[in-house]
Formats: sequence, C-alpha cells, structure tokens
Amino acid sequence: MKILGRVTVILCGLLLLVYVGEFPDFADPQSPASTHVSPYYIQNALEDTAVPNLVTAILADYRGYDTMFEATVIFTAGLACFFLMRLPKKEERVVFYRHRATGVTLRIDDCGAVPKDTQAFHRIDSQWVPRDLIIRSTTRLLIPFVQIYALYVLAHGHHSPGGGFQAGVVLGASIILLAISQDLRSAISKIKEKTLGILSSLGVLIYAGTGFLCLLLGESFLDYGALASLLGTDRVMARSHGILIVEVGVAMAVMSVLIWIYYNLSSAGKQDEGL
Amino acid sequence: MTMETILSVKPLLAVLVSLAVIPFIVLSKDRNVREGWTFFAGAAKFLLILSMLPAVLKGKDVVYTAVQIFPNLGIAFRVDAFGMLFALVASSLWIITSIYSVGYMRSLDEHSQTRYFSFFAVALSATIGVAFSANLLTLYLFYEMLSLATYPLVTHHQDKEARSSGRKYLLYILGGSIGLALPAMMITYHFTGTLDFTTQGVMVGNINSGLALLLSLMFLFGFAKVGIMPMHSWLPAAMVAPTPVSALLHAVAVVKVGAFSVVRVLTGIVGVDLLAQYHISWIIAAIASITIVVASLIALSQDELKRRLAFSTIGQLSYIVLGVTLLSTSGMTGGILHIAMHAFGKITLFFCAGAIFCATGIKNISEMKGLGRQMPITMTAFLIGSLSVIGLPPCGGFISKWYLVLGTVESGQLIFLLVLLVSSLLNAAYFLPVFYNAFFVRRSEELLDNRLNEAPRWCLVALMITSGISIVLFFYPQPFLNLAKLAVAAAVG
Amino acid sequence: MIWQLDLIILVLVIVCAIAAINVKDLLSAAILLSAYSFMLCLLWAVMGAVDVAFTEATVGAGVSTVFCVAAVFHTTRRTKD
Amino acid sequence: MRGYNMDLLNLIAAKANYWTYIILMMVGFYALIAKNNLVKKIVGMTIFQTAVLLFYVSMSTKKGGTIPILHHGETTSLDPGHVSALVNVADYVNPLPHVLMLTAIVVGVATLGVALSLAIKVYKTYGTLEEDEINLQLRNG
Amino acid sequence: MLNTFPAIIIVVPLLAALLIAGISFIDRRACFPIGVAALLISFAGAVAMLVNVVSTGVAMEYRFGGWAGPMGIVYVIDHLSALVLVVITGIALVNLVSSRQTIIDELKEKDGAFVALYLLFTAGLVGMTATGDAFNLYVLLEITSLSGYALIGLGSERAPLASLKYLFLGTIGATFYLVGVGYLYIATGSLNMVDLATIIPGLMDSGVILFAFIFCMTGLFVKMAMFPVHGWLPGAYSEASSPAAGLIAPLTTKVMIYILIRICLSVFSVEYVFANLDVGQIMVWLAIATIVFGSVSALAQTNYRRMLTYIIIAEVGYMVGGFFLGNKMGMSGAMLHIVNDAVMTLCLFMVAGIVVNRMKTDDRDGFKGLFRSMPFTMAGFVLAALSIIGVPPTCGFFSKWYLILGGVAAGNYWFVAALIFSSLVNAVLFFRLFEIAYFEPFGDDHHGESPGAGAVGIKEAPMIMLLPFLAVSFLLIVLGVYSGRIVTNIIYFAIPGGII
Repeated sequence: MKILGRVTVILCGLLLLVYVGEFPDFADPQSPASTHVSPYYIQNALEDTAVPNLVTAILADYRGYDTMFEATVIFTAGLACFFLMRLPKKEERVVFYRHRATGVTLRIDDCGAVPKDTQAFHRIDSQWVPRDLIIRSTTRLLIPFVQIYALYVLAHGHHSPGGGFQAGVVLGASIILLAISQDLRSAISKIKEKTLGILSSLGVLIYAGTGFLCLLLGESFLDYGALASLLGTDRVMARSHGILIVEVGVAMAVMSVLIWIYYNLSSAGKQDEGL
Repeated sequence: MTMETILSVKPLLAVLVSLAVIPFIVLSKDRNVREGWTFFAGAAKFLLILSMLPAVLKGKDVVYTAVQIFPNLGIAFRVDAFGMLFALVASSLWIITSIYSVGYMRSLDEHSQTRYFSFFAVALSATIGVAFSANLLTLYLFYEMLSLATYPLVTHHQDKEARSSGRKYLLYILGGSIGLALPAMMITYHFTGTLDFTTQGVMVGNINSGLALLLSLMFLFGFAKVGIMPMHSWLPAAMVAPTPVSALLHAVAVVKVGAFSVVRVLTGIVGVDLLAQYHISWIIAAIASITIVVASLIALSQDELKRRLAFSTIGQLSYIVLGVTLLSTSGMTGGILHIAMHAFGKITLFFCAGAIFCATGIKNISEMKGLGRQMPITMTAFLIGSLSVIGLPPCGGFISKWYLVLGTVESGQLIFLLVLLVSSLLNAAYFLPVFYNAFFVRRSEELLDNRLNEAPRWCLVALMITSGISIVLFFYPQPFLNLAKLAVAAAVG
Repeated sequence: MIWQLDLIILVLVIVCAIAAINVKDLLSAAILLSAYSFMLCLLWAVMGAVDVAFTEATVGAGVSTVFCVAAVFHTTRRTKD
Repeated sequence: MRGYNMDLLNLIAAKANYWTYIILMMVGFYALIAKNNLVKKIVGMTIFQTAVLLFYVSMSTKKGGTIPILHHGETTSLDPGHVSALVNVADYVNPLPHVLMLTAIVVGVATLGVALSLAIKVYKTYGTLEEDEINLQLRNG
Repeated sequence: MLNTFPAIIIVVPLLAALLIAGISFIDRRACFPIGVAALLISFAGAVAMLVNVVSTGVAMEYRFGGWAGPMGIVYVIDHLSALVLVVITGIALVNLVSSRQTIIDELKEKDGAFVALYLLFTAGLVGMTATGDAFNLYVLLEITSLSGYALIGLGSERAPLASLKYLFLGTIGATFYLVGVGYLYIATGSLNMVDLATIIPGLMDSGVILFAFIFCMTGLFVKMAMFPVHGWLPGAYSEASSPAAGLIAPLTTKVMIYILIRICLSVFSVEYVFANLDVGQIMVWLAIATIVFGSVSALAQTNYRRMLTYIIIAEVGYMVGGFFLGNKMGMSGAMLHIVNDAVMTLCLFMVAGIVVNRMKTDDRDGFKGLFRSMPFTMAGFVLAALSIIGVPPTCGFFSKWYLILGGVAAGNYWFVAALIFSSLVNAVLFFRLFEIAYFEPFGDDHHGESPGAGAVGIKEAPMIMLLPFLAVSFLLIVLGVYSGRIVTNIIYFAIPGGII
C-alpha cells in the first residue's frame, strides 16, 4: 500500500508539475482569470452594493447564494457531529467532588449521594489539575475584549477585512477558550446545548429567511434590493444593509456551531467532562 | 399477398380472461367454487377464440394494439391461422387438463392447490399471448411470463428435488432467452428497424447470410422450450412436477410455445426465402433430425414412464422444426399440423401415466406387468395415445406424419425421410412394450388380484375425451388441416 | 509583494506539511498542522488575500487545532507512522 | 508552452506557487491513501484541501495589485456613478477566488469536525486508530 | 409564480431542515410532518416544472440575487434536469413516508436531527441537479456528502468506520472536482457553465483544459464508485440504517452520473469529449470492467444489502458505458436508466427495510419462508427483481433495450455481452433469494398442508411501509410501458443535435 501510494503520488505530481508550464505566469495581470469576469466586480461592486470590501460584496451579494450554503455546510457539520456523537444522559458513573478548603477529594460511585453544599464542595473532572491563577484571570480578562473585537469585525466587515464568518469564529473561539481555561461544565452552564442548536439553525434561518423575504416581495431570491421599501432606503443601500443582516446570521450560526462541535468532540458526546 | 384485417379487442380479452379470474380463484373459500372459476375462465377463453375462427378461416387477420411503447413497436396482437391453430389446441386442452387436475390433485391431496390453479391460469394467458403476438417483442414478453409462471408449478412440491430441477429449468429457459434470444432480437431490430412478423420475413435485404444463420441458430437455441439438443435436459428434470403440470408443460403450453416461437421466427422474421437461399434451413433440419434420433434412442433406455414420455416429446418437437425447415408446402403443413396432433396424443399418454400413479402409485414401466386387467380403460387410452404419437392409423398423428413424409419427398431430401422412418420405428419400439407388458404379461404371483382398480373419475373422463379426440382427428382433421394450410400459404406467400 | 519572502514561506509550508504527516505523535501532528496553517495564513497575507488570511488564522490555526487536540485527547497519541 | 523556453530562475519565480500547491497536494494525498493511522489520514486530508486554497489564491494575485478593498476616499467623496471610471482593475487583486476559498475553508473545517467525531466513534468501537489492527479485528469477527 | 419554482424546490427543504433542527430541541413530534410537507411541496414544484418545460420546450432560468451569469449564480432547468429533479424529490418523499416507523424505532431521540439531515441531503441533490454554476455545484456536493456521512455513520456497529472511509474517498473526489474547476477558472476566468461552454471551444488543445477534464472526471468517478475507486460504496450502503440507505443508495450514484453527463455535454462540448479527446472507448472499457466486477462480486455476497451494493456498482457501469458509447441510443439508454435504476434500487432497499423491520436481519437467511408469511411484499420484490434482471414489461428491460441497441449501433459487442452477462448474474442472484424464500424451511412431505404453514401465517409489514412499497413496485411497470414516451418527449431533447 505504501509503495503503491508513493508511486501513484509521484506519478501524479510529476504529470501535474509538467503541465504547470501551461499556466499563465504567476501574478500575471493579463491572465484570463484576471481579465474575464473579475473586472466587473472590481469596477461595479461599489456602485452596485456600496460596499468597498469587494470580497464581502461578492461573498454576500453576487455569490450570496453560495455563502448561504457555506453557512449551511457548517450548520450541517454541527448537526452531524451532534447526530453522531451525542450520547443520552446516563447517571450511573463515577464523579469526584473536592472540598474547597481542605482539598480533600471524594470519589462517589454509582449509588452514592453527592454533597449538597456547593459552597464547601465543588465537582471536578477525573483528570483534574489545580487551577492556575494566571491562566484563569488572564482569560477572564481576555474573553470580553475578544468578543468585542469579534463584534467590531462583524460590524466593520463592509470596509475592512472580516465579516460574519470571521466574527463568528472569533466569538466561538472566545467561548472555547472559556471552556478550556475553566472546564466544560462551566461553559455549558453559560451556553446550553439547546441554546446552541436553536441559535445555529436560527442563524442560517436569518440568512435563508432574508432571501425568502426578497422572494416573497416579488424579487428573485436573495435580491436585497427588494428590502429597500422595508428598510426605507434606496436599492443600493438596501443591498448594503441586507449584506449586514445576513452577515449577522452567518456569525450567529458559525459561533454556535463551532462551540457545539467543540462540546461534542471534547466530551466525546457526554457533554460532562471536557478537556 | 395483402391480408385484410379486422380490428377487434377480442385477442386481448382472450389473453386477459384467465388473468382476470385469478383474484376470484384466490379469494374463493370453497374449493368447488374455486374450480368453478377455473372452468368458467377456460370456457370463456375457448369461446372467445372460437368466435374469431370463422374470420380467420376466411383468411382475415384479427389485430389489436394494446400498448404502443416505441413509435414503431408495442404490445400488439395479431390472430392469423397459425396462431389460431395453436390457440385452439391450448385453450381446449386447458379445460380438459383442469378436469383432470381436479381429480388428480384431490385424490393425492396436494398442498396449496389455490396457488397451483392460479399459476395454471397465468400460464395459459401467457400461452395465448404468445399465440396471438404480432411482433417479436410481444412474443418475448409472454414467453418470459410463461417461463416465470410455470416455475412455481414445476417446483410445486417445494422439496430439495423440486428445487434442483427448478434450478435446471430456469437455467436453461431463462439463460437461453436472456442470453441468446434477447441479443438476437436486439441485433435484428437494429439492422431491420422492426420486429413485426411479416409474410416474407424482415431480414431479407437487411442482413447478410452469415449473420442470418447466426441469428436463426441463436433463436433456435434461445427459445430453449423447444428442447432442441443440447438445450433439452431441463425437460426430463421438470418431471418432478405433478402430472397435470407435466401434461401442460409437454403437451399444451411450454414446449409447444417453444416450437411455436421458433416456427414464428423462422417464417415471420427470418423469412422462407432467406431460409431457402442459403443452407440455413438444411442446417437447422439436420440439427432437428439429430435431436429426433438421439432422443428416441435415449427414450428406449428409460424405465420411468414419465421420463420416457419426456424424451419422446423432445423427439416429437423436432418433427415440427424439421417439417417447417423442409420448406415444402406439405412439409410445413405437416410440421404445423403436428403441433395439434402431437398435443392430443401426448397429453393422453401423460394423463394415463398420472392415472396409473394415482391408482397404484407405480411409476416404472417394469412394474406395470398385467396392469391392463386392473385398469383397462386407462391402458386402452394409452394404446390410442401411443398409436397417435407413433403415427399409425386410426389416430390423428398419422395425418401429420403423412404430410411430413410427403414433404420430405417433395423437397427431395430423402435423408430426412429416412430419419422419419427410423424414428417412427423407435417410437413404436419404446411405446408398444408398455402396452404389451400391461396386457399380455402375467403379473408375478404374490400380488394376484385382478379386481378393477381404476383412477379417479375425473381423470378417466379427461383421458377418454383426449383419446377420443385423437381418433376423431384421424377421420375429421379438416379444421386444423385448413388452418395449417392457410398458415403455410401465409408463410410461403 | 517580495518574492524572496514568498519563497521562504513556501518552503516553510512544505516543511511543516511533511513534518505534520511524518511525526510519530498525534498531538505534535496537530500542533504542526496549526503551524502549517499559520504559515499559509502568512502566505495569503503576502498575496493580498486578507480575508482568506483572517479566516485561515482563526479557523486553520485556531479552531481546527482545538478540534484535533480534543479528538486526540479522547483517542490516543500513539501512532505507528 | 510558454513555460518551457524560460531559464530556470524565472521559471521558479513564475510558477513557484503552483509547484508548491502540487507538492502540498501530493503530500496530503499520500497521507490519505498510504497512512495507516486514521487521525494521520485526517491531517493529510486537511493538507490536501488547503493545498487547493494555495492554488486558487495564487491565481488571484496580480503584479502591483493590492488587497481587494477599494480606497475610502473614492467611496465617500464621489457619488457612485463615477466610481467605475476611477477604479483601475489592475490595482486590485482578483477577489473572486478569495470568496471561493472562504467557502472552501469552511468546508474544510466542517469536514474536519465530522471526520474527527467519526474517528472518536471508531476508536470507542475498536480501541485503536490503526487501520491494520482494525482490519485484523474485523477479520477475526 | 412558476418562474420562482427553481428556487422554491431547493429553498423549501432547506428552510424546513433548519426549522426542524431548531424545533427538535423543543418538540420532536413536529419534525416529521414538517419534513413530509416540505418534500411534498418540492415534489409538486418539480413536477410542475417538468410539465412546463416539456410543454413549452424551453429551459427555465433563475437568477439568484438578481445577478445574471457569469456574475451571479444561475439555475437552469432543462428537460433532463427537470426529470431528474422529479425523481429525486419523489424518491426522497416516498422513502421518508415509508420509513417513519423505522426512524422512530432505530434512532430514538435523534429523529429530529435525522429528518433535518435527510432534508439537507435532498436539498443538496436538488441543487446539484439544477445549478448552472461549477463552484456552486461543489458547495452543494459538500452539503450532500456531509449529511451523507452523518446519515451513514449512525447505522450498525461498523457504520462509523465505513462512513469514515467514505469520507476520505469522498473528500478526495470532491477536492479533485474543485481542482478541476480551478483549472477551468484559470484557463477561462469563468465559473458559469454556459459561459464556459462558449469559451472552451477556443481552447480545445490546451493542456489546462485537458487536466480540468481529467480532474472533474476523476472526482465524479470517485463519487459514483466506478470500478477502481468503488471501495467506499459497499460498506457505506450496507452498514447504514435502512431509512438512510433507502435515500442514499438510489440517489447518490445516479445524480453523480447525471452531473457527469451534464458536465460532458454542456461544459466540455461533445466535440471536445468525443472528437477532440476521443475518450469514449476508454470509458466504455472502464464501464465494462465495472459491470463485470460488480456482478461477479455480487455473487460472493450472502448479505442481501451487501449484494445490492455490488449490483449498484454494476449499474453505474451500465450508465457510464451507455453514455460514452456516444450515440443517441446509448445516451438515451443511460439517461433513461438514471430514472429506472433509481426507482428499482429504491424498491429493493425498501424490501431490505421491510425485511429488517420484520426479521431483524438483512442476511440471506432472513428471507426463509417469506413467500408464505408476507406474500404482497414478495410480489413487489419479484417485480423489482425482474426489473433489475430486465424482463419485460418492467422498466429495467427497456433501459437495457436502449443500452444494448446503443452498443450494437456503436459496434461495441463487448459492452452488449457485459450487459447480458450482468442480467444473467442478476437472475442467478435473485432466484437464489427466491428459492430461499420459497422452499426453505423444508418440509418432509408435500401432502396435506405445506411446510411451516402452521408456524407462520400471513404476517405482513405495517401498512405505512407496505403501501408505498407496492406503489413503487407498480410504478416499475408504468415506467416500463411509458419508457418510449419518456425517451421521445424528454430525453431526446437533452441529447445534442450532433449525435445520431
């Protein structure tokens, strides 16, 4: 198998390398790719959509339909991970409790009664290490800023690199950071799986719903110009606003899906003890 | 010659009527009601076919197109003399066979008789469909339908033996039809652009001699039901079936459908002229005669009565093919006529074999010593049947064989005359000893009771009718003879 | 863009990739993968694909690595190749 | 066949990215078909997918082209009617492949997530990630 | 109204999927009806479009976001794609309805997620069929694949491994396709299929286009499980849960073949594929290898569903070979077989679903005595088997009819021989099953009541499974009878004029 693989790979590679010679030169302004369709975007994107960030303009308007399915892809992934991994809640297992003051750790088997006094005892993972003060406080300080930055990325996606997807990833990363620095349960107590599931579908629903709204308003699907009457602006600005709306949806979906996947992966579906 | 046609739905009805009663057969609680439906269907079918006879005798064709699948091809029916002859034989014999089956199945208390009668009806619909089909596609459709409908009948006993023989049956029949007949049909369609049966055949001018020969052979072996060697060995294997099924298989439906299809294709698709042009007809005739002789020789060595009958059937079927490939008027007449004559003779023999089994449980010829005293009617009918199959007066078989002999003389191929004579001698040699055993050999001492012990009444009625008919056909063969002559006229043009 | 820098990064990318699939420890493979993604992200930035670079940095170097680590944490670090 | 009659350095400079993409793709491809460990295969899969990104982004670049975000002055000062006249296509790199590759990255991470969760399930069933050991268990029933 | 249907048929399942995924966390009972309703709407839309396209004779075009191609993404519904859309939505609908009980039994509290993924899968297929944009096709392909991995992965105990293998190979295939699109883009600068078709003839002898073709074909071959790269299919389809298998097995390979046809005909022109490259012969030989391999290895299987998977592989060979014969008969045979084979496969997998539901096994021995215990199911099963074998008047016979005529017309008798061979093998396979169902368990004597009659009376599948199944098996005959009309009224329009 290895030999076969090597041979195949080397043959394919050589063949491809030879034919690279037929490509237009690297960074050649006259290559077909740079001369056929893309000039239209570069020249007209601004007046069509009033969005200087061409990538955002194309992403959310010209090829907005692709992007809707991009969001659907990530949503599908989250749903798939849930579908594959999630295990029904089982009570019979071994849990550990730690006495805050003394550091004594109680190992409670199936039938044992868990201590009620949460002030004195707190639940810990089976591979528990004492919390590092620096990490905890840094992350606690960091997370809000990360999230604010994410919101900036989302809001400013029209004029600068970024947009719904990046913002969503950053937001998700902030929660994942919380889950890693604390433990999974505290993250889950902040955002429940149910919330994530609903949020993720809601995010994509915002996107598809906006498109469908345009369809209902008599224009074609995802033609934000139709929203002009609702938003009370001209068609161009309506496109710009429409892009913002769907970006918000994408951000919601991506954030919640990434957290959702992380919950399931890091706890192998139990959603109880994580990394 | 321009054949005037009548547009009528009757052919379709004749095909469907026996399918239509199946729900009633299945749903009827009481078995008498069930058999009643069977007889009703048989009568209705027979009458429908009979009602078309006058028109056909006047030289008109009854045509009907059920479904137009391709622009120039569909499920279409065309009733001409040849098809009418076959349909008459099949439908009339179905009624008699049903009478017989009632007696046989009940006396042996066979299981799941409902299934038996239902598939019997399906088989008959398929047979009539083959008889009336106007193009090769329709014929193929009903041919396959028949193969599948007879499978549950052949394997009725559902034991290991039935399974192995059912396998053999399907292997030959389906293998032949899918593996040989289907491609041959497609190739024909590709080169000629049509599959309709026409008087002169469709291949002339479209297909060269070598391909024509190849295709004819593919059809000959592909329609394996005709039992041309080496595609014959499913027939003896299928003997595990209950006797009425064997009777249906060997006299009425299956094998005759094979013969019918081969003749249809040779005359309607390949065309007489093409057959005559190159030595195609001679080659097929040679294969047929080899089958005749070899099958008769094997039949001599069989001790189980039904197996002997089976091999005799293989031989007799090749008579039909041989007669048609003689390409002389009387030869073809004889061949086509033989479908009818052999049917009545052979079904009698099978009825007798079944009756003997019902009454005494004997299967082998060597045990039939002195059986004549015990069941005289059966053995007399057996004598008549064997005379008919051998081709001696006063039985219908004589007529067809007579025309065959004439045909060999007309076409001047005396080698085939020799084949016919030799095979007749062999037929006599393997049938008469049974009769001789039954009547003139003393039963061995220990079980010496000469009291009458006949088969169930229903069985006796059936076999008396068939033997009677085969005698009548000697004196009054006109209906079948005229049909056969018409068919030959249509084929030769 | 400076093609020397471009070349250097390209070489680094290849090195990271080959290392990632040949290292004998899955955790290090995950980390090398994130290094690889980060190199790519630099490459995108050099080529002016800022949005792609941003996404690659967040997803490739960030979230994918976390996923890989989580998976390795729940399976095993051992690997034969 | 312009690629052939060039001297080597230019050739490398002109095509280096495409070559790199092919090498990376082959590295990933090799890991995918020849590696024995499932997670290794997944790592290879990621490399395999990201190589395509390199291909697309490389074809989007232009000599002297800058990032595909129009300069702010133009957007604010003028009414949109004249923007197209002012924007010079050669100044901005081709944004379309970037868009496509954003989608491709998302697809990549989605596939990664699903693949990893499947791998965890496989490990829970067979207790190993090595394909040959799994096949051994399957053969022994 | 009608001009929005190209969007409706895909957006409605998508919205429904999202809705269900959300609702499944609140109230799971609402999921199933929503899914059925969405598929119903989608199916009705597809039928309406088919009628419209056939009656008017012009293809429907839909511009997403109001942008005309090549700037935006455009959907094009022509005769063939409308036909395939009807097949996809119809099969998805029937299978979902018929497998409701199984869904509740097999995946208890995850039924909401299942239905959502099911709808996403369907939406992806619909989009792939309708789209006129090469990259959009890739995105939808990935949606289909991801949901497919998930649906397959939650099956038997071995399912995750099978699904992971599928994921690896599927990713290779999809990525190859993506690279092919990239090569097309770098050579032409466009992603829109119509636009590409206008540009490519000028670049006939460019190596980049050649590699684009090779990459696209390789990717699609992996996805449709042609012979050398078929490895993922048997495991994936036989280990999946029966509702998932009933959706994925009939549709995936067929849609891939449709896409192959579409890309060959309307992106790379006929001249390029058959005249300039002249790959027809090679592809037909590949197809012959696939047919023979699939049939032979199907003989070796004792598990019913596993056997079916190898038959599917053989059928893929039918269609690819028929298409690359390059003449009118062969192509129409391939396109007709897309429809017929989808319905046949659905029928056979519904049998598998029923048997698994009743006998708790899909092994061959599970069929013992079924002819007596569930006669109606077996009647439909016999119909489906006859159709696969190719016995008139079932639809399988007629697509085979066209394929064989195409083979004869192209003078490629090896292909004809392969077709005949595989029909014979299918006959052997299915009659082996019938024997088991009909003879076993053996009784000692055949008199009186038949073997085992007292043991099992008639014990049919639940009506919600049985009725759709019988309807589908009856559809086999209807399709067969109308196949001539389907070909002359729909499929001939999909074949370019140059081909005789």
